[in-house]
Amino acid sequence: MSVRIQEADFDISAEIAKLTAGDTGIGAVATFVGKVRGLADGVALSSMTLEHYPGMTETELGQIESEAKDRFKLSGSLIVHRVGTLRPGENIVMVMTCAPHRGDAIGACEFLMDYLKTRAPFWKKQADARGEGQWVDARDTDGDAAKRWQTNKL
Amino acid sequence: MSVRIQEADFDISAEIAKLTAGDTGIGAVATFVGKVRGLADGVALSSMTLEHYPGMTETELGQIESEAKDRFKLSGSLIVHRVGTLRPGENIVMVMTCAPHRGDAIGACEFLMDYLKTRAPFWKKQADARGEGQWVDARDTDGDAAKRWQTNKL
Amino acid sequence: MQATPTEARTVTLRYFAWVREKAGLSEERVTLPADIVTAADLVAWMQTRGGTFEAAFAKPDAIRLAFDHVYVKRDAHIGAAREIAFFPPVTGG
Amino acid sequence: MQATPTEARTVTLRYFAWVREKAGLSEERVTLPADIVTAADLVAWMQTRGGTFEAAFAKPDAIRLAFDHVYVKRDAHIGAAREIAFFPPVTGG
Repeated sequence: MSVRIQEADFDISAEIAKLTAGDTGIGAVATFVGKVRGLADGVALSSMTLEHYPGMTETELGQIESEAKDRFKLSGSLIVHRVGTLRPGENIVMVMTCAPHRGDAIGACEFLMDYLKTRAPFWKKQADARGEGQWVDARDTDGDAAKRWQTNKL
Repeated sequence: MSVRIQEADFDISAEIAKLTAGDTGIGAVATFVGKVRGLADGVALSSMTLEHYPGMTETELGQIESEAKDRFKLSGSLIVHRVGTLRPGENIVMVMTCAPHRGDAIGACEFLMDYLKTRAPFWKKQADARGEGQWVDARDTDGDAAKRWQTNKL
Repeated sequence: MQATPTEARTVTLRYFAWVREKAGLSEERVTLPADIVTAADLVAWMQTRGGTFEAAFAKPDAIRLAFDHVYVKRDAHIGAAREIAFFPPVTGG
Repeated sequence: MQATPTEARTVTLRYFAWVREKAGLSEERVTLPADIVTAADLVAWMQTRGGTFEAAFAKPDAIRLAFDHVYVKRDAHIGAAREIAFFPPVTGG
């Protein structure tokens, strides 16, 4: 289980290789990558800037990973979240889970993303073509996605 | 939407780059990788050999992809399934989906894997340390996983 | 729907996984008797062919069929199918 | 549970996203008046500080708080917290 916050991009293939190296008990690896979209509510973006709360981010993400470990039979997991200014098409976040079986890997990957979206202290500010900045509003659908897991509790 | 059957391994990062190139409407990429496990029912495996039904495999996987496209708002998808003899730790299959939003990408990835497991004409034969071969039995849990989607129909 | 075809047809039979291993061949061209109409008829006929087919079709319920790359149930009519495949439940992924 | 602390405490206040932009600073050391016990007391006090804090805290319901990296509700006691953060609902991922 590990968490990284970085400005640099990540390489999925390299991360899978590291996370699964030497563990032939792993039968399933699920990966989610979130990317900067070029349009937000119909407005073309020139960039997206991500700010976070150093220290609290790691604490929250570590807790979310620990909850995922309690709910799913996992062999390992990794969360990498980028900060700084990103262009449309660039990667923002990666969540990777590995497990003996696919249900646990996919379920945990979805769980981690849902909770990351609603609990990890990151904030996005988008800039349009003229460089005009606007803070992104939290989406109700993200709160709903995370709430699913509360009624689903094991 | 595309399907490939091959003996060679695949590179997730390269496939993501190809699948998402130039499309900044994509906000989410979900990937599942299935791997050969070193133990099957407590018996150490030396290898796993995958056979398929050329022609029918492509037809079935194409249909499964087309169903996924009807159910989820997808920007693209890719299924790569290896055949031949693989060792523990090696990749067997990759399913990749990309979409504007994460619910569609993750849902479609899970849907594709569930249906691939129950409908795509592949068969696994495992060999133990002495080279003794045994055809893998179909698992009821895979049938159950695919059935979920029938009651969930849009 | 036709009850029985009026003439014998020549089809390709394909075998996969343990059906192939037990049958000892992966494909053959076969002229089907005229009274074989459905998938069930065909499986029953395969069981009468003797030799390696006896072992291959000893547990017929464990065998799935496809006509021209499409899964079929036992009551499906062979009709104009050119390629018929026999195999166990799939285990890919 | 103590109703009111007996002495003033010096804490670090941190601001993120638009709270930071409106406040015009990202962190400061502040000595809290002794009668500030809960998160709600603190938010109410911030609104009285004037200057840039007037705009930053104009919509207090849109602001979340964390004490020492842990989310808190408005009735949480500040207690021995050393770092208090103010920020809008998160939008990462």
